[in-house]
Amino acid sequence: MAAYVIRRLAYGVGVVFGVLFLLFVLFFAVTEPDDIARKALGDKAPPEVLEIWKQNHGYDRPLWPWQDWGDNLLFDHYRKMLSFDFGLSDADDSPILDRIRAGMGPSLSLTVPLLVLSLVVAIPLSLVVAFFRETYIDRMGVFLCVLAMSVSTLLYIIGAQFLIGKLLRWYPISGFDSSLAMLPRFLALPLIVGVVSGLGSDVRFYRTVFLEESSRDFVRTARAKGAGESRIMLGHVLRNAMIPILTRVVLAIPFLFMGSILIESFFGIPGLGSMTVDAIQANDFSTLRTMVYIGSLLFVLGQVATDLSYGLVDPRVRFE
Amino acid sequence: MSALLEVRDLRTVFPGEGGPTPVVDGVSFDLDRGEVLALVGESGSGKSMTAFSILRLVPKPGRVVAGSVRLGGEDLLGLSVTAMRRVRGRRISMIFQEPMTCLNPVVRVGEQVVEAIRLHEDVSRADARDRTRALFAEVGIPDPEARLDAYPHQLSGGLKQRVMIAMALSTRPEMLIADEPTTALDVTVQAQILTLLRELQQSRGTAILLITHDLGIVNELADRVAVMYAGRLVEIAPRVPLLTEPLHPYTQGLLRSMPARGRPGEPLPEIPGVVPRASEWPRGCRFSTRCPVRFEPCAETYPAESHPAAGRRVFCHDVERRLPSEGAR
Amino acid sequence: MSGLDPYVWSNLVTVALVVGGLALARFVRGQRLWREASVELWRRRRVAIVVVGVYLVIALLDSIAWKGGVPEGTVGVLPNAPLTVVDRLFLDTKEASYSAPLADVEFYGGRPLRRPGTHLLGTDILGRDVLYMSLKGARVALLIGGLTSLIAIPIALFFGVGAGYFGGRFDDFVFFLISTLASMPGILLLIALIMVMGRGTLSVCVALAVTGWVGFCRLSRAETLKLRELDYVVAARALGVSEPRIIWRHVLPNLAHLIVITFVLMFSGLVLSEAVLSWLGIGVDGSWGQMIDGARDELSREPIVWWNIGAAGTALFGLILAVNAVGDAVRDVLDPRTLRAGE
Amino acid sequence: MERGDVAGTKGRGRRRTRVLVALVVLATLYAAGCSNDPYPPEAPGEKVLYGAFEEAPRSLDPATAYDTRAHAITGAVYATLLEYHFLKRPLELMPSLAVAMPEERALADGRVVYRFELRRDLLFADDACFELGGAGRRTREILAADVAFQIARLADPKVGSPVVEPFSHIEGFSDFAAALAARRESDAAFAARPVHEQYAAVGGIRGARTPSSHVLEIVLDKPYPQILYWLAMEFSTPVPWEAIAFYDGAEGRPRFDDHPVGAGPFVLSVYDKQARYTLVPNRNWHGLRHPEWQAPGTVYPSEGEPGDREAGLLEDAGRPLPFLDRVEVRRDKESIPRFNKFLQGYYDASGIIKESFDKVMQGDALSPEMQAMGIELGKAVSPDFFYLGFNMDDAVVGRAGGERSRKLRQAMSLVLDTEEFLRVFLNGRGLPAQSPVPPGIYGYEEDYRNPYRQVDLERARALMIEAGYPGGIDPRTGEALKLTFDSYNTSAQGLTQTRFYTHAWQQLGIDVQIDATNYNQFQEKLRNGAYQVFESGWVADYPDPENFLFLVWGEMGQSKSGGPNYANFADPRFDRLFLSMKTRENGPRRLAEIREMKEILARERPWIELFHREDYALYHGWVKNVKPMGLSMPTYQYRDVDVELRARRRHEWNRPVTWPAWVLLGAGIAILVPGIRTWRRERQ
Repeated sequence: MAAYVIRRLAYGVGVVFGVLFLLFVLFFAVTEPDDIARKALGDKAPPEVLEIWKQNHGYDRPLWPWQDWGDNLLFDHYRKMLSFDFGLSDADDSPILDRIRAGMGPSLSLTVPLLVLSLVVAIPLSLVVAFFRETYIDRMGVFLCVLAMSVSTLLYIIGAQFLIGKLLRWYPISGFDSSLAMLPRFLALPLIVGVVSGLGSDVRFYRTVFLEESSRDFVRTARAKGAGESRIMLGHVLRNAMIPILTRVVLAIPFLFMGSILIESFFGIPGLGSMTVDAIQANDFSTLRTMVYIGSLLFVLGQVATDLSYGLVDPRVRFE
Repeated sequence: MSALLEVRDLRTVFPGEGGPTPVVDGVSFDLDRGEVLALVGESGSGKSMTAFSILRLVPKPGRVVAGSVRLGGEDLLGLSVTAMRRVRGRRISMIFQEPMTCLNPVVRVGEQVVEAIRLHEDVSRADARDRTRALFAEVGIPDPEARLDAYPHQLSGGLKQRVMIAMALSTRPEMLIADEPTTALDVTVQAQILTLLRELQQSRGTAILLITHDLGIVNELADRVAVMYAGRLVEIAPRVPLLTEPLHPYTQGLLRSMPARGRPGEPLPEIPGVVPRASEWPRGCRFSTRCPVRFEPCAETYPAESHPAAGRRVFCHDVERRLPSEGAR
Repeated sequence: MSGLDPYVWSNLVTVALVVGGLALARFVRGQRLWREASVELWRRRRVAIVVVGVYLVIALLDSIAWKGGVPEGTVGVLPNAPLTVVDRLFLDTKEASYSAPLADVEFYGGRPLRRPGTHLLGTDILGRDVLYMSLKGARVALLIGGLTSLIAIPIALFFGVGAGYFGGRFDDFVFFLISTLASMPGILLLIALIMVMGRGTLSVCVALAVTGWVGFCRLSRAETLKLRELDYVVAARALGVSEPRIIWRHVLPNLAHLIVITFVLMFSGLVLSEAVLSWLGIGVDGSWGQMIDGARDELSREPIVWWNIGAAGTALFGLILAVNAVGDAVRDVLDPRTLRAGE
Repeated sequence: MERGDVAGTKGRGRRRTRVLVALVVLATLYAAGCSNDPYPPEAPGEKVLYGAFEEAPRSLDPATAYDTRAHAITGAVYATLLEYHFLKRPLELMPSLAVAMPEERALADGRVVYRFELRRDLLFADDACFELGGAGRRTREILAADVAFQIARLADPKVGSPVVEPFSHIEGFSDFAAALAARRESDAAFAARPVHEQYAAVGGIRGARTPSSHVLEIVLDKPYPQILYWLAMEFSTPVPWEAIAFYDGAEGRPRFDDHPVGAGPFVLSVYDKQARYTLVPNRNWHGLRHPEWQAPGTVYPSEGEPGDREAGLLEDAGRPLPFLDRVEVRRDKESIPRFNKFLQGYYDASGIIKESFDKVMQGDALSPEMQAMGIELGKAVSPDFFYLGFNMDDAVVGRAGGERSRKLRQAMSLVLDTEEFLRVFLNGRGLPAQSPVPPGIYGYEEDYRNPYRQVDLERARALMIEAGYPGGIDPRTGEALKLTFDSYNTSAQGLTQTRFYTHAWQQLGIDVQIDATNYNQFQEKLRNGAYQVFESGWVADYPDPENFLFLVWGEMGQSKSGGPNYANFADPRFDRLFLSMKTRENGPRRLAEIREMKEILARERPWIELFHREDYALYHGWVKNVKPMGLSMPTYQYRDVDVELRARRRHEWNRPVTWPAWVLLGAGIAILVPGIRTWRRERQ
């Protein structure tokens, strides 16, 4: 088991190195430091201005190791990223790490409840749909799912703000407050939007999983020994379906830290998602680079966690 | 004394392109207490569907549309879902062909048997577990205590089938449906399982509806044999006469193609052609497309039942022709 | 550049696509399997297919452009600019500001319109005909979905089939590449790529393709691994048939249904992604996403201006729904696994 | 799913029911507690003013902060030598930290001296940085040297203040900057020392001297009366050297940009750029420490302009300031949610967003609906000026193109219909600008008509032909003339507005591409000359035409000196007139000069004048003492709030509509019930 984890992690490290290399190619080789500076400062910026800017951001070295083995951007990029020294934002020179720290809390306070709530809503719903398979409820459910999937998230957000926030006055239209008393109020609308907009594909996915599991032979066995439908659904089907569900969930956990880009910025939640949007709008390459890197890191960890969690749910899995 | 199970004119259909397609079509037979009746036929002949129809487990969208299934005089097809659930596992148990997939892979095997017991009897978990341990020992699982906590994938195919049998017998049912119980197993294991089934059947007096395509197994286990072809019963008879002097051309073909009967050095004779699909069944005798002795009425009308001897029933125009007095009745 | 004008290129590409489409149709008719599949598809999803067809026709009409033929002094047209059929249908329809569908006067203030009663879906804040804008969105959406798939699927096939068939180092490399790309958060990678490549239709499509090919690559690799071990492939290899020929004759045809399924299922996701990109200000000009983004504030107007976001939203929703419906059916018809599960 | 519990029959159902009941109760509680109030409850009787901001200011350093966003905070946190009277119009200066208005003394050599005397016993707000002056110290007295220090900071090239030009009227200002830069260049050890030591070592600015600890003398090279306006702005606030030395951004300390230390009526107690900031009264403010002084600006004024008494603006006369216990400002990026929250009573004041104009206004007054809500309207043409500029350094549209480019600019100017723009985008809330000088500023003439700002498509087309672009076709390419428009508004709304311009130019056959970036990047573009056509605006710093006409003064050229003359316009005649007008008293000669300058601008077209905004501000009935200043000066200390009224109204306006929830629930049940019934029937 330990050997397996180590091997798995080692591959993960390889992947992270690969990601870093891709990032380097994207942000330094394709878009050379001169380009970044020019993007930040304008196309016709005089060379001296560019130089100073590059110095301030540590971009004033040769790109590749063979140009200068001691001092080059590639090694520097790896060294900084791996030591979590993310440097300054290309847009406003603030330290990126501080902003990530500050944004993590709001992001998590949105995404964690969102994940839990999505599961709590989608799984029972899809169980119901799967339970009533081949009836009008199933057909209607599937149709509604496709319908729901065909609506752009933007429309969901705009609609919810308009309807629930403005017309019905249930919750604040937007905003954020980290105090425990106020948080639920602000999160209500983003959570509703998040859950509803994902519901279509979620329910469809879980329904497929449940149907697949309920066509298995052991379900027939359970029926043959006289188990009732609800017991079969909850005791046998759901329990086996936990495997694909868990994969999906565990894999999603790392991304909770990344926040939700659309929802955060529409509802004014000062998390990593809004930060990313701000970075995009400001052509802030260094922040964006950092976010992609962190995302990949989390993804790799998530994959290892998924593999390990298989062992917990599925007795058939053993780690060699 | 009436039979334990009386199946009459059972008809099960699946919706198809051109209307409902029958997979079991007018099947009738009895099963006495403690008797082993083998249901024989090629794959697709409807024997498994007959079994599922008895337990009302026909997979959707198929359904039983006619006939009756009486267990001890009570029509199972008329029972409520809840009442039917009390029949399944308690009065009629079933074991399946694929022990690998028929056990829930994420639940310990002991637990699965315990569930079967506790579904029907109000016993504590501990008691149920004790009973399971005893059952495991009874079905010949070595080291039953340790095996209780094993997961299905940790057991061999033979052991899994023993677990299935233990599960099926856990509530002392009057009747067991065994659907190709040995097909998926190694030859040596097959023999063990058959022996086990025979022993259990004798010690407990459980009636068995044995579904198989293997006449060898029939020979070893069955008291009577029912042969099915394309959803229809073609011949039903006690084991010995059926195996020694089969009457229906299909039964004859089936027997001829058994390896044990062939002579060394000669190719096994086989029945020409294939079983037609349900949508392509002829109007008359279902076997008429492949029958070596077919004549005019065969393709047009379905043969009536003939009783060539006591306890024997055949559905064949040729037999009818040769037994005019019987056929006229 | 001494080459041809962009619009001439666009015309040529359009013609090529139409010819390619016709050739494909001929091929489908010639093959029993595909013919039956398409007949079945038509039987199941008649309406959805017709809807997709309508979008296609609109996009085609908006793809063929030529210069000239515009009366002198037409409002809202640059001199000497190539115009498409759709452009020409809506020549000279620009008003000053909002007007409701089929209205005679402006929505706010009630000034008379230049062309009263002709704007089926009203006009937007700058007085542009909403129907015209919505129709133009069709081409953009199909371009995004189609072009991206045209880039992504061949790449995925090349790497996936190559890795699955040849294995070894190449497989290791491809697998590593897939893991690496898959581990980067999709939307961020997408944004990064667009920011690096600059804004514009092509770079949006390339970026979507780069982030989108991984899934299909994985699928085709796995499928090829299976096909490779099939008896007739092994036999062909044993008989000394050349590898490219085996891939061409035995592997690719068996992946064809997966290609079709992937194409259809990928399409709607791509178009929806573009809507998000539009909101981030890096979408494709003239897309429905941009229209929705531009019109979302109008929902708060009093009295409310609904036709703008309504038209764009409906156009987008209609296409996605139709494609999703067709996609479901395509999967059911072509994927034998689901067929078996239904029995 | 509990492990190994596949076979529990008894008790299981009951447990499940209990969990279900608990969930339903929880959900009901959540739903019942649902409210759209975005704030935690205030302390009883606490007076809180609620506001919103769109984006955090880049910097709160009073030396560099130069926009309304920043002034909303710096104006409350920093105090200045002089300030404006809250009620009197035209605006009138009065002493604030200074004991009295300065004595003005003209020297024989043309120099002018202003002598300020600071009040005694003024303290900075409590702050950790004062530990640098001794352990445990939280504050210290404000001295004249602190003002001189800040003026030196303005000169410091490293600080990068945008107002170097007006302050360089101070004697020795530029010399100081040059000397400082030179020492830093040559002496690395010097450059590493704290800045206050550097300034002292260089010897300070000659013209900002402190003869005694509480006296500051400002010496100007030549007369520049506008300097007093500048001394009423935060640029010249006293800044403690400790704050600069301490807040360097190192070792987890914030930067001075984000951590103001001042002497104003409020302190910034919470500052989260992403989410909110909070101002609370500064207990070291002289108004609170020395109410007995009755100093101007620390008690509510008892006189104003006619009409103030009727408007209830004098009700609080003589009461000590400030009235508020807290100012709570939340970030709200999107305008629509922001306005809706205002309508729900959660922001106390708001502009009118264009989307809701027709709901809010009816003709010139508030709609009955708004009046019924007790909302009040403040309306004023603000002293600002919006324009589209041409970069005169550009080869196509700039001066290099000579006559040809001028004709192109004239043509482009002739097709922009500002009236239409205002109607479509601003509900007519604005005045089409004929010149940079807005109403209310000397030199504005109501009947002046700029000959190139009257829409005339025919004339514009003719000019295009004269310019060598017949029908908009660029003879070099044979295609439409291509120009780039640099915009700093990336929102969809902004893009639409920009398209209004490009559509207008399309009529001339010009193909104008839009390049939208955010504001900071736009600034960078300007700094680097990478632009062709751009949009910009100017809000007055002080009420003088000089403050508008300097936008095209050659010396202010962006490419030349980094000044706000983004058009890089430079015309010798104009510059001469400007310099002479600048120091002249208002009168016929000044007016004549201004007129001639307007004519030059009309002909040369370095910009296309768009409009002067008309500010419509909405206030809820519970907000008291609101009077628009025009200039960007926050006046939180005068503001008052009727807390009870607000609580009552908010409650009234925000009753949630709950029936749709029940309808939804009912629909869900209605969908499921037949299914369950069929299923149950099958079971029998």
